[in-house]
Amino acid sequence: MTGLEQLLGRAEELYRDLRFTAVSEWKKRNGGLAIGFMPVYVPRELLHAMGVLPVGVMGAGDDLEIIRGDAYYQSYICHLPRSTIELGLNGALDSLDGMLFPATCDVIRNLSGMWKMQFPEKYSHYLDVPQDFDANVGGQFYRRELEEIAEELHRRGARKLEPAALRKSIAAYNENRALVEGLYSLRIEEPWRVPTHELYLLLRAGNVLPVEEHTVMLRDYRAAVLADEDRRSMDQARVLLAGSFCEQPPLGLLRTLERAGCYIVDDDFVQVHRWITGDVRADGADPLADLVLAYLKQGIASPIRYIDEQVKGQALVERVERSGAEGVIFCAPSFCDPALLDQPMAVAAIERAGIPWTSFKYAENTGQFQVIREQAGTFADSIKLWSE
Amino acid sequence: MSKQATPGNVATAALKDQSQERQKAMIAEHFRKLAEAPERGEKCVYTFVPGNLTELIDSFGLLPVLPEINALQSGMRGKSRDYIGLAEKLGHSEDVCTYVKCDIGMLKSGNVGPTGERLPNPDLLLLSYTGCFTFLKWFELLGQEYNAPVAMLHVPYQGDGVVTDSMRTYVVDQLKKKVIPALERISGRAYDEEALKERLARSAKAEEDLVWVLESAKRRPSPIDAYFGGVYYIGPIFTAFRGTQDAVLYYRELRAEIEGRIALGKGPVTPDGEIENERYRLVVEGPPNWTSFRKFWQMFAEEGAVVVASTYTKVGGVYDNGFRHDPNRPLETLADYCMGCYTNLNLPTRVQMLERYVREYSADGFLINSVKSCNSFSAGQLMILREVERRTGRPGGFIESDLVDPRYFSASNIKNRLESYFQMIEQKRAGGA
Amino acid sequence: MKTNELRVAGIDVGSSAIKVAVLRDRGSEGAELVGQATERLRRRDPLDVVDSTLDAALALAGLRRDELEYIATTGEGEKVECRTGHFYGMTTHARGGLFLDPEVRAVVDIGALHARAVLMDERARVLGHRMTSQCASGSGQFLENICRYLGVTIDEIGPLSLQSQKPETCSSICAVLAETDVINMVSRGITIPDILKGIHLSMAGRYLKLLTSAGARGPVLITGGLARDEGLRAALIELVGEQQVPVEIRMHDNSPLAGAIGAGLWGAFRVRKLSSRGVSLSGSRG
Amino acid sequence: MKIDYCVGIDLGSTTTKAVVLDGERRILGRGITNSRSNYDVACKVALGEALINARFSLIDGRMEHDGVDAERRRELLTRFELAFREQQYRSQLAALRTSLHQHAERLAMGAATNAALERILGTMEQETGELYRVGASRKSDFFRDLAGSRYVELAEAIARDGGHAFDPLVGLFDKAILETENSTEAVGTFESHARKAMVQAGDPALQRAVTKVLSIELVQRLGVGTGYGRQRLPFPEKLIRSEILCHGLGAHAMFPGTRTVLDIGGQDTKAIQVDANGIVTSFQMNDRCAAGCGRYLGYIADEMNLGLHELGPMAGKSCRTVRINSTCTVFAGAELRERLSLGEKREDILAGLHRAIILRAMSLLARSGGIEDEFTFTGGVARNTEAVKALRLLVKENYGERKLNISPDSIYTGALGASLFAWREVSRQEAEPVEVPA
Ligand SMILES: Nc1ncnc2c1ncn2[C@@H]1O[C@H](COP(=O)(O)OP(=O)(O)O)[C@@H](O)[C@H]1O
Ligand SMILES: Nc1ncnc2c1ncn2[C@@H]1O[C@H](COP(=O)(O)OP(=O)(O)O)[C@@H](O)[C@H]1O
Ligand code: SF4
Ligand code: SF4
Ligand code: SF4
Repeated sequence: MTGLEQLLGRAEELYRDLRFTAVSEWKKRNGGLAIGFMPVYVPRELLHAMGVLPVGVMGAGDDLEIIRGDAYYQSYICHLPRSTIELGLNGALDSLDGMLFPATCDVIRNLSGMWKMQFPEKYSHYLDVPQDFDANVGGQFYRRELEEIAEELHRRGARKLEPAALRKSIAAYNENRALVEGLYSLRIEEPWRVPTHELYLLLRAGNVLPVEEHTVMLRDYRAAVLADEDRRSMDQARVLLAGSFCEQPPLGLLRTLERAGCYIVDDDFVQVHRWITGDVRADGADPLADLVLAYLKQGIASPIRYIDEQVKGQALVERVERSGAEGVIFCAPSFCDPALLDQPMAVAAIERAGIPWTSFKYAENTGQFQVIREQAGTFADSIKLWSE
Repeated sequence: MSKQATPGNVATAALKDQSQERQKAMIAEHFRKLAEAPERGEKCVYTFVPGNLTELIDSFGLLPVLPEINALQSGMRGKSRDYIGLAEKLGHSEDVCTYVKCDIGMLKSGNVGPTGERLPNPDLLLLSYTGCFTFLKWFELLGQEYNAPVAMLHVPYQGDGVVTDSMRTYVVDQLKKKVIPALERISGRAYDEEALKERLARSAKAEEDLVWVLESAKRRPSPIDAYFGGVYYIGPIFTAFRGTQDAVLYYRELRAEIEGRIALGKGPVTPDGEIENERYRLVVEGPPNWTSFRKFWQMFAEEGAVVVASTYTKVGGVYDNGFRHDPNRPLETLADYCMGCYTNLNLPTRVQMLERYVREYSADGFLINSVKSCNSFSAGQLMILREVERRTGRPGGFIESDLVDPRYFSASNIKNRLESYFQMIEQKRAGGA
Repeated sequence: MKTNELRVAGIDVGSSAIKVAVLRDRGSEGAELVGQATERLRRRDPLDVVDSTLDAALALAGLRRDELEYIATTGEGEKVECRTGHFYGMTTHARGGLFLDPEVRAVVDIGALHARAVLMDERARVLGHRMTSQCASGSGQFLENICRYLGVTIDEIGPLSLQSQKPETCSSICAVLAETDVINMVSRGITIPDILKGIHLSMAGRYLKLLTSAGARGPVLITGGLARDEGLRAALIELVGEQQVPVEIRMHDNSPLAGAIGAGLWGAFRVRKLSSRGVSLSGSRG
Repeated sequence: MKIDYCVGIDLGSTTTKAVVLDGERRILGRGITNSRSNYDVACKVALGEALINARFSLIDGRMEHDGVDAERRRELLTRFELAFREQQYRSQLAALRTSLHQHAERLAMGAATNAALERILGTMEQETGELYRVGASRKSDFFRDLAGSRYVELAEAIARDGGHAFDPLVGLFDKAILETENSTEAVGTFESHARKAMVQAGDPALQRAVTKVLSIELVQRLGVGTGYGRQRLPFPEKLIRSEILCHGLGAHAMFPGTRTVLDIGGQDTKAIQVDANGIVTSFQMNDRCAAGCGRYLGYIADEMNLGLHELGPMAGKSCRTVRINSTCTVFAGAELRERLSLGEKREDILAGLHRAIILRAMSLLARSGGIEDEFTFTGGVARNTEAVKALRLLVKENYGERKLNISPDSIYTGALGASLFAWREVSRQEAEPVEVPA
């Protein structure tokens, strides 16, 4: 087995491991707290600085049979929370000492309360990130919010939050983010080198691995694909996949899209890795303030953020241009309010820019891809037949 | 005003109480003012029901428009099917909140309001974003449609079941630095704290009477239906009138009327007559369906089921836990009000509230109407159901419908479930006896 | 054989039938449909039926298999061994639609399991599309099931529906529950034409929604198996008038063959394009 | 002699069931027929079948009374019943023939069609004796299915020989069968069939018993209805009970220790919790999507050209269950074909489909409050061995050991509950005789 295969095998294993063994092993080795977090964004730097392992929980994909989760959710609510509850109930999350529920949507918000009722002994907190991006208003509020979390975690056994440690953590995540971004850029240049289903697995690995280990993995992957002579360009359409920022599509869906003739050159997967653009200042006197400021000023445009005074969708058009995509596929989870409510505005912007697009919905456990294959295939056909 | 245009009319079909006449007149007057606003150069602010800042808006002489109420009215008037259809044709997803689609559809069909008069365009979209993330998108959409400025008020959620100083400070900061300046800009007037205080004092008075009315349902038989009837009672507090003298008078009258009913030992009035035999006392969680509102109510009334308490009547503010607008802390009280609305409470608090209602109102059971549109309400309701059942030992019922999408109101399905539910309560009683 | 002429076949592997079209394509000078065949699957393995259907169409065209320059598949045809290349359903229906009626800029393809609205330009390039979801309500299969309950054959559906006086609306979203709805209607004494028309109207409503949300305007061709259903077509036309949708619903005798025709034509297109780059496809056939 | 009875009728989306109960609340007979568009006829036929079944047991009782030993009784009764069913079948076949010819004539289909019909019907008639031979296996007990599948086979054979086009023949059948099954006359009467069957069986002890039982008058006190078509049941409103309550009470009557009931019928799945008195304490039903209900298996059986009862055993041969996430009933056929073309084995796919159905049911169960001891599985799907196997497995995995009750008569649970409600209503009316319903 080549090193690349081994690395991808490891990433896939982490992705398929619904019992989060990597986390319990980390705890055995390091003895710190592990705190789960739901999509989309939490300040992992803060947790890291306190010796806490941040663990991204993104539902359970298509491997878990939902037995009790459906007892908590009606059919018209997305799939993610029910698989998360299922994981909680079947003990898969026992290694976590708590959960953070960032302000993403009403479903995750309400899940935070359900968690409190279902698992009263565990720490669970709704992280209310501000929608006011003024440093003196929203910024102050967010800072107090983070301080409270830090205090609470400290009470529960985490190291005290120290500026020096925080600065180091910020630096560690800056490095990690830059590597992720580097792979995204490489995929834009040579999409056959970085197939999306691989890149995706790497992102998911970052949900459970400590950042240092993940950074090594990213670096090794990059070196391996650059050296791989067998990867060659094919006649495929370049598309940007938008809308999958919370509940994640099953791996089969990504493979289906690639097989139906699409190169995915930009996407919204596991956004916690890309939420902050550029580096967070790592050498400031008040690193917590720098972290807050990065959230306020360096965040990407996303359906779950209020976009003040900008034309909605403009950011997407810019991404299309940056990534050289020939079209946009809106690929959102069924019943995902933020994604689906945003879509008409994004579509309007895309159409104004003359960019072709198509859309479909999925659930993390969708098992049939015929319809999606037809749609994506047609979309790729139409781009390909008329290219040049 | 068209025949079934306002909630007032449905109820008055059976009995024309003075309070209902007053409410009708208030609403008619409001929409007339709105229709005339463009000519008279009056400015209007679109905003949401939960956490609405009616007193503040009014103190600037601005007129509030509540798109949620318009959507609800479109549902009652049988227009929502077409509006929603139109919005879906324009690319809005089938999966999302139908209030938004109903509003967009109405806008695209000429923006004719519930009284047949055209609604004015917004001069400001006041995004007081309380208890529901959909609001955010809604006004982003409207912002693009109207090209109107948006003032954002992020109301933090009671994630841990409490309002902290930090949360209050955040809201007050936003009021001071964002909302008030925006209102000043469009009204051309300076913030007048005295004017605000006066209005807040009147709000408190009306709130006092509203709470009395809602709590009258603790009696047997209950003189009111606190859900189907309740939505009419909260109308003036919810909508454009809190803080006005009209609202104070309305609630005073209403209270007197209910006192009269109590003296006569009468049950609630429904569109199909009075309920003479109160057979089931229920607590209801979740919004009603508006498209078949009357049919829906009938299914309860026919069986002698009276709703003695509901959470939906608390989305525009929870007052029965003691909160009143306090003129002495004008901005802080507005902040507390915003953060205290029902959908801004976390799930454990919602469960406690339901549990309390079941006990204090001696309910035979509680029922959840889960609406497809609203994740804010619906996500978690199944757990609420089990928790309340476990804590109170009373049977819970669960039905599903939608606010304004008639495609999701299946009368036979709901009737089937309701009948089974009532028979279950009945059987349980017989078995228990 | 004329010098510029290509002989191609298109095979549409559907979930209920295999459709084959054989064409002589003369590039910018147009193309001619010279052979066609349709074979209902009736629970047979599609791959077993493909060969015989292709041969039947070739026989009509007076051609042998090895005389073909390109065999294109569409639908579920990715697994057909003798294919030269595969094109996706909406790509081919657009092309086939344009061939059958050069004025249309949109087709609505209604098949056994799905319906899709496809927008295109004057060269049949797909500009946009809408498709029904994973739920099978309102598909051809659904109509077939209902017919079994009503004791009506597929060919009778259209004519019967046209006789309706007072169509009965069918409320169920779900195709399965609709069966019960239908039984219920019969038990209430609703006539079969009224039931069928009701179903046609509700299906038409869905398709129209697909068309309008895709942004279709002007003449639209119905393709796919249900194009044979005059009742459905009438219902569509009726709704278009009622809702004042700016489209004109059209039909062609060969509409059900549109996918196969389109596949064949795209095959020829590829041959020309590749040969202009000096690439030959011979030998790529299995 | 005269016996009073009450009947409960469960008009389901697929089948209509009747249970006849005597004054001691003992089950006299059960009847089942396929549901059809004429609800009245469906109820009548189901009741008729239940009364036939009742008389069979009375005949058995009579013979026992006359001292015939058990072994012999069983043999005689089997022979008698088969002969009886044969008569019934012949009578329905005759009605079908008339109807087929009428339709062919109305459509002016011509001589070739008539000849084809006669070929088919002639064969079917000839085969009737064999069909009801002792020990023969049948695909279904319903005339529609039995006659239908054979008719289609024969029509296909004719079409293959180039004798006649296939579609029009099937079309004729679809029309004629509707007419046949919606007429109460087509089945004939108990008495006439019984007399013929009695002669056919040719045993004096049996003849004595049959004659005796024929003279017994069965008198209906009251009937209570329930079921899917509840809004349109041919019962006065006062005599209609919700399915949930009927299933709860029925399950309680069959297994008094029952606390949780799962019912999977043709179009709906219900999870019900009952207390020690059979009173429903909570319940959940599937919403407006019929995915994963019994009808799904019906489509699959059609697709594979199997009888419903053959599905379970075939799936039972699987050793590797395929994961299936979508259970949209209408897509069932497509999914099956897709999987087959991917090279998966029939039995593995079938096992996966069964598991998928039970998984959906598990959600509803969880929603209704979980699975308590004892747990009873009712409805048509409980007859499916593979569904039961999947259920056992999943219950054990998720709730631990639970006593699982399954009765061969579980499909009658709702009807049994309804018949119990009927007797309750009788007692109530006797207590306050003023309130007799119209
Ligand atoms: N005359 C007709 N009237 C109504 N429906 C018809 C008629 N002829 C064929 N159909 C329907 O067309 C469908 C097949 O369409 P088709 O486009 O071939 O689907 P697929 O490509 O999925 O096999 C079948 O479901 C059939 O019921
Ligand atoms: N003999 C059998 N073997 C296996 N499954 C059966 C059998 N009979 C009926 N079923 C299943 O039961 C379902 C019908 O169940 P039933 O309880 O009669 O439904 P309903 O009450 O809706 O009519 C059928 O769809 C089929 O899946
Ligand atoms: S998928 Fe969408 S709706 Fe569901 S939890 Fe995530 S953001 Fe919320
Ligand atoms: S999601 Fe609920 S609270 Fe939000 S706008 Fe819709 S109905 Fe109102
Ligand atoms: S609603 Fe009916 S047609 Fe749609 S997915 Fe469910 S079972 Fe299938």
